[in-house]
Amino acid sequence: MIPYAFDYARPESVEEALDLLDDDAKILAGGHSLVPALKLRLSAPGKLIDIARIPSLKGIREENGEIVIGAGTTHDEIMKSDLIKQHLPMFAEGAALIGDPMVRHKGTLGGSLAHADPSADWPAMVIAADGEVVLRGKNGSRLVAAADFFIGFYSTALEEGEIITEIRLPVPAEGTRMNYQKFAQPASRFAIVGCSVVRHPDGSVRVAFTGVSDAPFRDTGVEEALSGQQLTDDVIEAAAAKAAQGVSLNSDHFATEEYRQHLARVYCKRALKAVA
Amino acid sequence: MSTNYIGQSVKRLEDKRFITGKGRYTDDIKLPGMTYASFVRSPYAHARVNSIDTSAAKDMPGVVAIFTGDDIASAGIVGVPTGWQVNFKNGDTMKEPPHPLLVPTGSTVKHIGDPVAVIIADSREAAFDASELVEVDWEELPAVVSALKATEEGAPQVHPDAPGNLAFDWEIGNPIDEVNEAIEQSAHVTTLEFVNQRLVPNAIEPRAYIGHYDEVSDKYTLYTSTQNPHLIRLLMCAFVLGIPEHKVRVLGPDVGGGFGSKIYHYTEEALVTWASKQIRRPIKWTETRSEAFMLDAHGRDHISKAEMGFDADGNIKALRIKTYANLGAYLSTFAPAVPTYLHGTLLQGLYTTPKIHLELSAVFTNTVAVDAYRGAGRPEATYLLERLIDLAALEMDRDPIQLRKQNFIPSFDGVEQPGYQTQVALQYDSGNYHGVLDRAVEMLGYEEFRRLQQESSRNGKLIGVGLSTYIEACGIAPSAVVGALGARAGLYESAQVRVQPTGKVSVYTGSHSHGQGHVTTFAQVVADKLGIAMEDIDIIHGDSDAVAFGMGTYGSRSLAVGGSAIVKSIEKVLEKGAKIAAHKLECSADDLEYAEGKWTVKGTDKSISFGDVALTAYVPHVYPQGLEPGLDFSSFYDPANFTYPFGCHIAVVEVDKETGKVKLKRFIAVDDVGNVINPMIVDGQIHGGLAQGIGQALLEEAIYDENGQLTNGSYMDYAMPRADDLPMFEIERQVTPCPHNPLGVKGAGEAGCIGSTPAVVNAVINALWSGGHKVKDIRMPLTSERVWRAMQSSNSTITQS
Amino acid sequence: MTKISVTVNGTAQTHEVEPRQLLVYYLREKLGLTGTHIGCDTSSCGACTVHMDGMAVKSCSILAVQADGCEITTIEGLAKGDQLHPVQEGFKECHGLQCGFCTPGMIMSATDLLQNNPDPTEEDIRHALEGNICRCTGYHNIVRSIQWAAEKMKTSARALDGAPVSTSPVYASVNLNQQQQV
Amino acid sequence: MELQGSHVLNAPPEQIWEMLMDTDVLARIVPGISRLEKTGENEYKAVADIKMGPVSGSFSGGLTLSDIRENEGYVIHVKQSSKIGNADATIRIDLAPVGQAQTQLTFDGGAKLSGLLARTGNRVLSGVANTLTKQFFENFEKELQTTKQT
Repeated sequence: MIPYAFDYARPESVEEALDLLDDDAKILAGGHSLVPALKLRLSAPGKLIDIARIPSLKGIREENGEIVIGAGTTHDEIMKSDLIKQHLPMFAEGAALIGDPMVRHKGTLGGSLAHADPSADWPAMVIAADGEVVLRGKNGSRLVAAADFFIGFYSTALEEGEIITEIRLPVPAEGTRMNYQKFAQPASRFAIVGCSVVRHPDGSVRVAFTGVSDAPFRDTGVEEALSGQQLTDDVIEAAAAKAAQGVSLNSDHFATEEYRQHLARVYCKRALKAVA
Repeated sequence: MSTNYIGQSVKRLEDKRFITGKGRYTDDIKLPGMTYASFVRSPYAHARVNSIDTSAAKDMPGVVAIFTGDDIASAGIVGVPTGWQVNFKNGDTMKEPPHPLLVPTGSTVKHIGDPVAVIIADSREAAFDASELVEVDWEELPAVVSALKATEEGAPQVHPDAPGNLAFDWEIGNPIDEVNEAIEQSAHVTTLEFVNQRLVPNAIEPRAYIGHYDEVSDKYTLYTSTQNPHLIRLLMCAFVLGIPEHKVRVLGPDVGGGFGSKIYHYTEEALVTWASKQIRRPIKWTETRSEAFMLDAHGRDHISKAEMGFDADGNIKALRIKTYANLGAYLSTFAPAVPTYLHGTLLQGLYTTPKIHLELSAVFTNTVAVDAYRGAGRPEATYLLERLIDLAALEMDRDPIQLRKQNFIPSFDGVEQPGYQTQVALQYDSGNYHGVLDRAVEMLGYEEFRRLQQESSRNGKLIGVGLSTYIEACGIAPSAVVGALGARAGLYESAQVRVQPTGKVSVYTGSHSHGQGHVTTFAQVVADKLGIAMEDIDIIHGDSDAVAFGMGTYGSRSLAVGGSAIVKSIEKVLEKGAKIAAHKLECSADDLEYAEGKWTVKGTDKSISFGDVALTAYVPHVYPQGLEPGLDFSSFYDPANFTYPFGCHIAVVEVDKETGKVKLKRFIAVDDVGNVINPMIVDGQIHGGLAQGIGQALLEEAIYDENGQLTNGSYMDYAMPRADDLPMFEIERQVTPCPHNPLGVKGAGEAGCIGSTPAVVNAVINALWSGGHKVKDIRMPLTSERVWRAMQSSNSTITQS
Repeated sequence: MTKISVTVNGTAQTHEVEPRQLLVYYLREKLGLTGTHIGCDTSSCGACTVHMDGMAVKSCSILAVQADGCEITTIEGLAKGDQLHPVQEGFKECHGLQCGFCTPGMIMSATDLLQNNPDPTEEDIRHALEGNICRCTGYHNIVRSIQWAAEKMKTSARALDGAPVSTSPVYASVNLNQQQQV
Repeated sequence: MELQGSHVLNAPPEQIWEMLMDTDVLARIVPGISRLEKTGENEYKAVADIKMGPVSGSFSGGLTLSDIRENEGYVIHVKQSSKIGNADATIRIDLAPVGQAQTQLTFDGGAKLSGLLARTGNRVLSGVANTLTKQFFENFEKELQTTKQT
């Protein structure tokens, strides 16, 4: 399998990358999603802009009550980060469920979000954790809530000429509990259903799904059913029953719409029980 | 030093090159001036090729030549043949429509991926780029995918000269009237309608070929990732290209797995060979994984209705089966043999069933060819029997172990007791079926398990145990028998044992090795029989110029047939060696005994070593009068019968009550494959077979949509067993030697794949019953959704899911 | 064409490559390192696994230009002269390979695992092999090979500290000497 | 690939119908289609550029309308081919009045895919269909608003 010919550039900075970015260009980060698409000739960019080595896109830091993860940070780096383990343990545990070790070594958080595979793991976690995505264009940066970022199949709020630079996640208050549960497709190991739950000390709960629909989404139906409630088995059962309602459901060889919805309920219940 | 090698787990001699990256697979080979081929393939399962325009592609830089089906047809090349002929019940010859190398204009493509043109270019990239510029005017035609639907009135016709899409119909067993009567008189009849789904073999090395015509020597060389170089040469020379066989060398270098899919003579092999003469340069073609999914012969794909009749005491009285076997669009090399001689003849299983009848329809569809995949026919037969008997046990509320045991053929060694004559043509060589079953159950700790199961059930988990017993026919096969059954070739094997003057030994075998470890196992046999060190032995295979002939590696035949040929040559070496030794020791050959690498005069300490005799044979100064010099013998071994390994497999599964997800917790296999030369290698063969059989039960299926598109043609959608899908296997062996070959071996390559599939399915059904879900059957693969749906069904009646 | 400089198995290499050239083709065809294999199109099978700056990656999903300036280790570079890496030894000792095609990728993944987790459980090993498909072995002996290697690496480390070394073979049997194993 | 959807649009069926019969409007609201050229009675040449994240492809082919029922609906048949595979879709569109000023637009059909699209798309096809459906109705809403403004 051989890609179409293209030009390649490896800018040193985000500014330089933005200068190069036009209609015909694609951003290359880890490449473990893009390069297979290029090989299959599903994608035919005239130019690849390799941002994997731009220093400002790397690293994880705590800043003004937020954990800031550079878009170019790999799954493996997130999995092993002490800062993440301390504040956002779900991200370290969830990272270990992405792809395989080789994919985790190259794949990046920003790349995964920008690619917006409807079955990717990160989106559910980033949405449930109230993350924000920092998008930078030639005219400056803007912030988009993760819950608003994913708009469809492989489709995001990224405008032409923008690059994801950072993902900002509020440092959870003491006592916050979070969990990600995944039912993996047996061939690709992508999520058929992935459910992420963050329970704050004030009792509020955020629930997000991936794999279920054409885009990852926050499930306000479940959240409302939990509002002001103790997480007893009955409450969890009743709330989980509302999972993935009112969304168009995906179906494939491994899970029809009906089964997917059932799995969404089961995995929602399991994630809720884990934070109860 | 000890020369007792047989039965030892000798570490593999071939490993070092593989673990250091020095293996040499076909795609690793680069010849000077080499070009690269890329094919233009049909996106449709059935379409007429109205026209092909190659002009834009021809103008691309780097393109050397483009050939279309019209070029091939005008060269007089019709296509690749099949290797077996099966006749219709009425005696008519089966339908064997041509399988062209490239489909010509005006004709029709018959499955996705069917090629219409080939681009040959200076680089892989140029060939690939140019292949996109070939414009084909396709006229899409209706397609048919299911073997059952293909036989229905009004179904699209794959070949105009095969009406009703029937390649042939066929039957075996007792007269149908007798079987019908026995079914009618049965106290209980268990009926199962099921699909034995289509699988993709998925050797991890995609196929690769290099065709190289050398003008100076007027000789062709084909490097090919094949399981049988000689068979490819024979078919290609005699039936496809009409080129002289002595001017063709076929090399099978390291081959990255076959599992049946690399037995066949594929069109691309002939194409690169032919085309390299047209362009006078070597041509390499390496398949992509996408192509492998579309093009490599698939396995299984049977739709069956099976009925098993029992008397009031649970004794099997009759078995009646109707099967539709999907052969795909073209008849691949072994295709006609698989549902017939490798399936119908195995329906006796381990049971004393007195009346058996199989009726078979072998059907063309707009899918890629279906041919032998690990086990080939025997997994289908075993699945059918072991699902039926397990279901019967549930329906009659009998213990599945007892039900099997009471119907088992009693033990026989094939020496003191005669072989067992089945109702379906075969005569089993030797067997001890109670032995393997009893041991497997003992390893499980059955009573303990039942207690655990009840306990787990109370804790909200469903645990199930499933068992299967199997027999297979391998060591393929006596030529006279397969000839009578329609094989167009013999199924013997050749071996040459060439003793060099220094006593080193070169062995040339027709059995190609692509993972089975022949280089080690065969060297063990030779070292043991000659009493010399293994490092003094070289095993040569995979080169048609070096090896006299070979019928190839499949059907677990290498050791039983190829190994026996080696033993025959060794016997000849020792017989001649004894004459030389006797001359040197001034005694009669009858006074000599051979052991530990030397001939000794019985009762004395006078001896001569193997090395000295070898030297004498090549420097025959002091030498028996009239005896030819040299010590080099060839043999062809044609077995007296198939060999019949058997065993008992037990699976323990846990089913998630909420999701239906199946987790394989334990897998026990007790196999009897006859004598074992290298236990470590046999273990490995069993392990690999188990993984593939378990893969069929739980994960794998090639899914064509109704238009004939393969909708899961990549590893993203076709689920292969991975390390975390499987447990450590608990395996043991018993030994009932094969009575009719000199090594007493039976064959181990397919056993794991044959026994494991029904064991897993039976275990899942058992788990569901333990939870009150009286499910009759679940279609393979047992995806989580299928199991979940089965659990949603009624809890009180036995249901088909 | 783009100029790249890479260090492959300790040797510096500089070449002009097409940007679309995959690292695996660069290794196999430009450098003749054919031990790294191609088994699929979708980054699924792991036969092409190599180490890039010390980490296992899939060379079929990386462009050669992305490797510019990096250190690459392939299966050919794992042994130190005649001294096999313990993982290579483990695969031989425990019959962790049959056809050998997935083997280089398996070994590269396994060495990556052991450098991160010297004492993996069976579950850790199976999880770490999620990106490598083997069709021959059923993984049983691959898992044992890696367990064997882990044990060997631990005991070698202990030996350096002066503790006694023993690595019991999985297959207690004939093991011919190294020269024969060609 | 199944294609199904239903949505209530803020315009009476007559207006929706008019838009559905206007090829310029159709080209704007059918996701991917960038140009429609009339080639015959209810027959058009269609050019489509699909871009979804990393996946992009240029398709070309024909579009025909049949079973035309004024103000009630028609059957749209699109046949497109590309290097990555071909698509052959038949979709029935039905309009039903909702109250005085609204219309329920329902479509139901499917696309036959071939080539690489069919072979490697299963994991994502339903997601693609869902997104295309969303885009279709979003585009329709947008178009309605522009019409209102002008």
